[in-house]
Amino acid sequence: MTPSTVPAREQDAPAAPPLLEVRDIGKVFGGVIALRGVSMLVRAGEVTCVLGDNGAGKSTLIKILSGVHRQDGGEYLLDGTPVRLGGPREALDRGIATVYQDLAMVPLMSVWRNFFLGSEPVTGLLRRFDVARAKRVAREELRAMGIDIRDVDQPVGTLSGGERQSVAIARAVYFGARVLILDEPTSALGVKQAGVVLRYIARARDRGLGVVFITHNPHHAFPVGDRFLLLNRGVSLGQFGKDAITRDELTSLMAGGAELDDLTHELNRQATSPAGERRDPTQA
Amino acid sequence: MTPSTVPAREQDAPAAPPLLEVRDIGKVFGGVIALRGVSMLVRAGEVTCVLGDNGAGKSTLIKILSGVHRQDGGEYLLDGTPVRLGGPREALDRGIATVYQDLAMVPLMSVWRNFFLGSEPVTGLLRRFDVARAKRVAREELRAMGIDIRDVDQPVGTLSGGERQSVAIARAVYFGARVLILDEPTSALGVKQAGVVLRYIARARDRGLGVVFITHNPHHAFPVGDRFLLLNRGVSLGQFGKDAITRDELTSLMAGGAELDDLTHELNRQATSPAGERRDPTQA
Amino acid sequence: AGGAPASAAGGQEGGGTFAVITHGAAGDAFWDVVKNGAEAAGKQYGATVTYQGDGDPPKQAQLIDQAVSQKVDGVVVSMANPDALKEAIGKAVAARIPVVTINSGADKAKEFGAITHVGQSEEVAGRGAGEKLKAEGVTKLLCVIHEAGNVGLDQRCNGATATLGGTVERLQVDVSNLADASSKIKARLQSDTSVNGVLALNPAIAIAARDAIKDGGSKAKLATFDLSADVVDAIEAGEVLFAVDQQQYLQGWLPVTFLYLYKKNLNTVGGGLPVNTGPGFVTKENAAQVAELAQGGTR
Amino acid sequence: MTSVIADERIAGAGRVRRLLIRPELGSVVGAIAVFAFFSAQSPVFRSADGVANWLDPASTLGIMAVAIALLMIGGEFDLSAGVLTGTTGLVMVTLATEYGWNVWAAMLAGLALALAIGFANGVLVVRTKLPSFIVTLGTFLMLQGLNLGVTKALTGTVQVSGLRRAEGYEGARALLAGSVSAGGVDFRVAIFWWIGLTALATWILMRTKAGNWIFAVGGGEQAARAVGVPAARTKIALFMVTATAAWLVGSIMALRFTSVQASAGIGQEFIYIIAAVIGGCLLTGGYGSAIGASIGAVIFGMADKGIVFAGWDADWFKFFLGAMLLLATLANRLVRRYAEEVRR
Amino acid sequence: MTSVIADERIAGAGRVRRLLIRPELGSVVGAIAVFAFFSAQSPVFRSADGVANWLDPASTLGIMAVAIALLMIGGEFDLSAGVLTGTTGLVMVTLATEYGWNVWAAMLAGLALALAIGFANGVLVVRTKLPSFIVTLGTFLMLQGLNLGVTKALTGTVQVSGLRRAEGYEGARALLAGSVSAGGVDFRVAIFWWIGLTALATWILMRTKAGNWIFAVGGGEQAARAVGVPAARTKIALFMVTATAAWLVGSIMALRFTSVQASAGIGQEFIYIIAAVIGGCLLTGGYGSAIGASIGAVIFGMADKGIVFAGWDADWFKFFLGAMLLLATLANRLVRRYAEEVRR
Ligand SMILES: Nc1ncnc2c1ncn2[C@@H]1O[C@H](COP(=O)(O)OP(=O)(O)OP(=O)(O)O)[C@@H](O)[C@H]1O
Ligand SMILES: Nc1ncnc2c1ncn2[C@@H]1O[C@H](COP(=O)(O)OP(=O)(O)OP(=O)(O)O)[C@@H](O)[C@H]1O
Ligand SMILES: [Mg+2]
Ligand SMILES: [Mg+2]
Repeated sequence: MTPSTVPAREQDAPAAPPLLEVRDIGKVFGGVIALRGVSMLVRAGEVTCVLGDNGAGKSTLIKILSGVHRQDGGEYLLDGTPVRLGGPREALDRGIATVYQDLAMVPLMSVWRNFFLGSEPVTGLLRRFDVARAKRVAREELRAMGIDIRDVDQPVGTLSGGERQSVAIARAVYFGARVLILDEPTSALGVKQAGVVLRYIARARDRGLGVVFITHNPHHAFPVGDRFLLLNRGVSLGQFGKDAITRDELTSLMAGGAELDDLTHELNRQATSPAGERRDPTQA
Repeated sequence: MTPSTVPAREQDAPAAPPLLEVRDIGKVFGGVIALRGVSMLVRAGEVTCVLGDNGAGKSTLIKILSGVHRQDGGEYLLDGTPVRLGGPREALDRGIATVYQDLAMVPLMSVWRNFFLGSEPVTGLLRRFDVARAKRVAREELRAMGIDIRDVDQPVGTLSGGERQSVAIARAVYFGARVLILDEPTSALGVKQAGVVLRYIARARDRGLGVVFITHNPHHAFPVGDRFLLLNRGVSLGQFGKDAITRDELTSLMAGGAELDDLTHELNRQATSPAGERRDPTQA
Repeated sequence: AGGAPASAAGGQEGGGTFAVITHGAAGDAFWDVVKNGAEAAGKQYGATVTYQGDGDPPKQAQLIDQAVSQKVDGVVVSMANPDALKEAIGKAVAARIPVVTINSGADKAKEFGAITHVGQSEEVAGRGAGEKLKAEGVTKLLCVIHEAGNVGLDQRCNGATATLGGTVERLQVDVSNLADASSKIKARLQSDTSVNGVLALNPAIAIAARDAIKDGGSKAKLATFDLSADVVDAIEAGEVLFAVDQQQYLQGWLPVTFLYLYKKNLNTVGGGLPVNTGPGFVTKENAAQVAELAQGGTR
Repeated sequence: MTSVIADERIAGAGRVRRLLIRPELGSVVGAIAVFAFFSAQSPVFRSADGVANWLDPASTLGIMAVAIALLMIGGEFDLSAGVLTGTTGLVMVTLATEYGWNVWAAMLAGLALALAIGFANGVLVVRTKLPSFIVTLGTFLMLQGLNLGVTKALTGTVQVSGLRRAEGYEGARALLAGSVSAGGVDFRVAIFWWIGLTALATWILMRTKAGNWIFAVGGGEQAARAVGVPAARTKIALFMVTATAAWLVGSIMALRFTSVQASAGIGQEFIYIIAAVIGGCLLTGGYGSAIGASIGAVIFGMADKGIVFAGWDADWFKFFLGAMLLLATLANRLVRRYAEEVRR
Repeated sequence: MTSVIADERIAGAGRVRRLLIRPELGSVVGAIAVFAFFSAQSPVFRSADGVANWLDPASTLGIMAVAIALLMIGGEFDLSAGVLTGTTGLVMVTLATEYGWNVWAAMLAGLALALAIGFANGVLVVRTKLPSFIVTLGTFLMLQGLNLGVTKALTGTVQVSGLRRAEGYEGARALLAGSVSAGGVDFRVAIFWWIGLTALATWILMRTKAGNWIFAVGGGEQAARAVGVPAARTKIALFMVTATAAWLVGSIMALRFTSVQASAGIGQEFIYIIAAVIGGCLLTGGYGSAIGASIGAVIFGMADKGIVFAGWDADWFKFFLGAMLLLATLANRLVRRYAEEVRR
């Protein structure tokens, strides 16, 4: 397996430009270089997984794609034309919906208000906020995800970690888009809920959306990913097509070695003394 | 497999009381019943996994154990004697260290200040905060976890999600305890970092600590867990010993059915039309 | 106003620089007239007059210190709290800067080394008001204080208490919210119908009190300190009995004049004895004449 | 998913508690307590006449408190609001008397100025990202200086007066500063303006897009921005709303007293904030209600006047006022604490 | 793990920017700008005499600003701090003059009272969970009433005076309110107290357990509590520190002016907060520095006195003050913005 300098499937792709493309972008926070010279592209009907260690710059990349941060260098292209996004509002208007890892919700506001925040349904002559509809839709959409919220009036701050995450995902999915960006959407979810989210991702892809999906779980990444972008300490190690990589390679790529299986054996040994272990982290 | 009414291994356990036990506890928030009639026990040298859907009440249970919330009913026993914890300080003083899912860090404070918050090392006659040592230890402990922080003076609010989680775990492990409680410590971590945390858990168990471990990832739960407490919608479905359950049973318990494998097949089919699927969540 | 201070100290064509430092807050109706008087005198003599005021004695003392640093040719100080200003005035005297005290503090002026004192104390003005109200048959008086803890206002009420003979009750209101002041006065009149006189210490409060008396259907008689166009109208309409007029314009004009003469000619007036400026009263009889002047900010 | 008919995880007392959780309900209890207390102290206080009396200052305070509450829910302060009531009044009276403008035209000029100042406040806060506490403190001081400096420069005194003789005065007065007789007692029309604005603000908060945005920019500005809420525009609009309220109150006061002092409104800005906080607004933003702020204004107005009605010693006035405030907010808090437990 | 010698992810300009990121550095730039401005306006301002002059009010303001900064970093406000300086002064002078106490004993009594009030503030805030803005507003009003009511009841006027004649006066004055001559210019000893306390507060914040706790309770109280920080005790202690500072300033003022007015200190509470905010403290807590607050006090003191030195019309004083404040904080902000970009 070798990283494709031109993205996978580039050869057999039609002349149509990708939905979204960034070339050689970087981002510096004060004295910290979070991202340097990263390129990626998002095509309709494909899921691009972004992989990398903690602090590799995945969330930073995502925030540039969705207009929260402005890149410090490089190009941002939508449908092949360079753009400068003015902010998340503009990204949304251009059909880029995002579920953020840390900027998700307004804790003091109720679930239904959060759900429709920024895209409130209006009704009547006075164009008032259609509260009844908002509550109903929020409840239904959450139930469809396997989250049975007691009361959509509950402030988001009092939801459990996974419930909060689900509201953010349900919102992004409900409002549809051309590009759907998900930053670790499944990390706080139960197995059942995570399954539902993966199914949503697959459906979105099948409907022709471009999806960007970040996860640390190879069992979540492999089933849905078409293309894998690898980040390490802020720089790209290249994009790989699904055909260019096996599940085990992916797992080992994500782990920097086939660690988890090793680990299982190691833990099952129930060693009382860690001495002589291959890598003892506490002695590093 | 059947839930053991008396905890697993109860029979062959010596007369020594468990490190920590709760009996029939409940918790109501305003009009919301988060937990009802839950019992569990934590023994030295064992890892108890708490499993359950999103919103099942896992974090609430953990917060009662660690003194953040006071239970509304039921008993809390430490070493067999009923206690009433005055707060997290008291729990810490009695040797219960916790990594919370959502109350982890003070975002504006630097990494090293957060690391030692509440247990500052002091030096000299004036008992001043030993800053040099604090910085050194924080950097070393994080590196041992596979997190190479650029600068321990960076405010925690500017760390990535996984980096933040790692600081909290490193802190709890470093300060040691008799009971170590971890609420979804691995959810935001990369495969490598998660592996390190699992190894820490195993080592803590081997050193004779009682560990409570919450995760949604059966691949993380099974290798280290000795005992599994199942919560559903705020009530307990019982505790299971490791000997009473197989890995597949556990996975299916966590998922409410062997969903993930199903899902993989389903997604690999690349169906363009979701019609006729066994469970289409968007049509629920 | 304006002009570079220290450099101007000697350089200004003959006039000199005088600092007027009072205990009145900026924008206070009474002290504003003092300021106008001082500035007019300065213009007259070609002198530079700087005016500063602060109701907090320590801050007033610091302002005097500042004037001394700037080596002005004379300082005019109102002494509502002589104790607190003693040190600062002492510094000025030690630096050979002539000091004239105004308004209150007549008894300490000489002791502190001032060349003379102009004006009379708030207490005396209050006494005059009390006497006049007594003559009008007021037995129970409401003294409306619009700035809690202000010594000058307190002294006015004390003076009225001393001469009225009846009871004097105090009421605290906020001068920056007249609707509130009006409704408080009304509340007091409604809940205690035996109150038959109101003494306002500020012209704006007088108007609020007038409305309160009218709205509440009370028969209380109203008097006030200081003038405004509205108050003069009200006096002419018989809604306000009289306004105590301390002729404070003189408390600004005269000391600057004295300092100017002292600087030019080493004159001192009255051998250091206090020069009285009031109290005068504006009543229905003389309101018409005063009206124009009040508009111009000199009464 | 199993869909439950009645969720077993909802405790019985839910409905009652849910009602009590509304931000304003605690303050209603506080208001009732204060009313009962002073009614017992003084019969005049509870008479129609007395009520009309303490409602009068509560109305102008209430108009401002509602606007400030919206702003505080949106996460910002406006310390310049109090002195702006003076500025608008001064502008209006000066134009009408010194320059002979029609009162209505002078009022419009005041409104234009107020909107400009509100806009400036908002843009400064949004652009510089300085805390609004500091920015509006700056404009507060500057306006205070302007009020005095310009008034003195134009008239030579510290107040402008004589609005009564201006053209259009009677009509404007009837609309904004007149009174309405009900059962032999005169109630100020400002009371109706206040009630109307409270209802309007409540509707905006609860039932419009804009209301949703206000809660969002106050409760989590970054998150709101990230989902496309125009945070900057929302905040600027809130500052302009506050300025409009200040203009309304300034005009009411000017029309009523026909003269305005250069010091008008100074120090009132904190009373507005106090009313909003007593009414349940969080100082940190994102939580509160317009009705609550109105009730806060009523509590403040009652305590403020009640002490006078009760005839307590004026020297101790502030002491009683402080004690009242503490007790009212404490009652508020106890009611809320019973009703909820929020985790952060 | 690979351990890198020089981390390639740190940008070159790191060191310089790191320096500028310190909360107080922006305010230093502001202070220099204000100083340069007024020095150009008035030669007296920059003379030794002039510096001694504006350092004098800056010193008492600075002592309070440092204490308030600690409290604000700890996430709370104290609006009663200003009036408490008056209360402690009044108690001291009353005891020394009306009851013939020794000045030192009277000062101790004032300290005891201040500590009691600080403790009460703290306990009320911690127990009732009401915002400290409201609680201390309550005590502010109550103290204001007490100051006036008690003073009037005891002396019949609104001020107490005559401390000069009390026993022990000279010694106490030399220690707290005297002056030190340097190069023919008298500097107040309060300036040294101020510098000493700033250094002490900085040390506490940066180099002690307690400092860590202060940042933590202000920046994330729940999180701090969860790791065992005694949040309630920390906050109560902070209120008591503020009260102690108020006592110190009250005593300095009383000893220097030998008399205290019942209205002393009212309105100062906001100036303390302003100084702390100009110096880089966040109003929301968890961030700031003691040195910054001191520099904020200097900026305020310079602007306040500079306007007088420059001889600008007193009517416009507030206007200039407001403009100064805005410009100083803006300069501060621009420097900081250059240096950092914080994500929330
Ligand atoms: N505002 C900021 N200021 C300073 N450094 C920042 C800021 N935001 C991010 N960083 C740094 O940039 C690096 C990349 O962060 P990012 O959040 O993109 O990582 P990530 O790949 O999403 O990690 P994770 O998997 O843990 O979420 C981190 O080391 C972080 O410390
Ligand atoms: N302070 C609170 N007020 C109201 N409801 C609350 C509060 N805290 C928790 N809850 C509710 O209690 C339930 C259990 O929450 P908890 O955080 O314990 O779930 P969890 O099992 O940890 O879920 P997750 O896996 O998603 O983290 C949730 O439905 C949540 O909405
Ligand atoms: Mg991330
Ligand atoms: Mg949880």
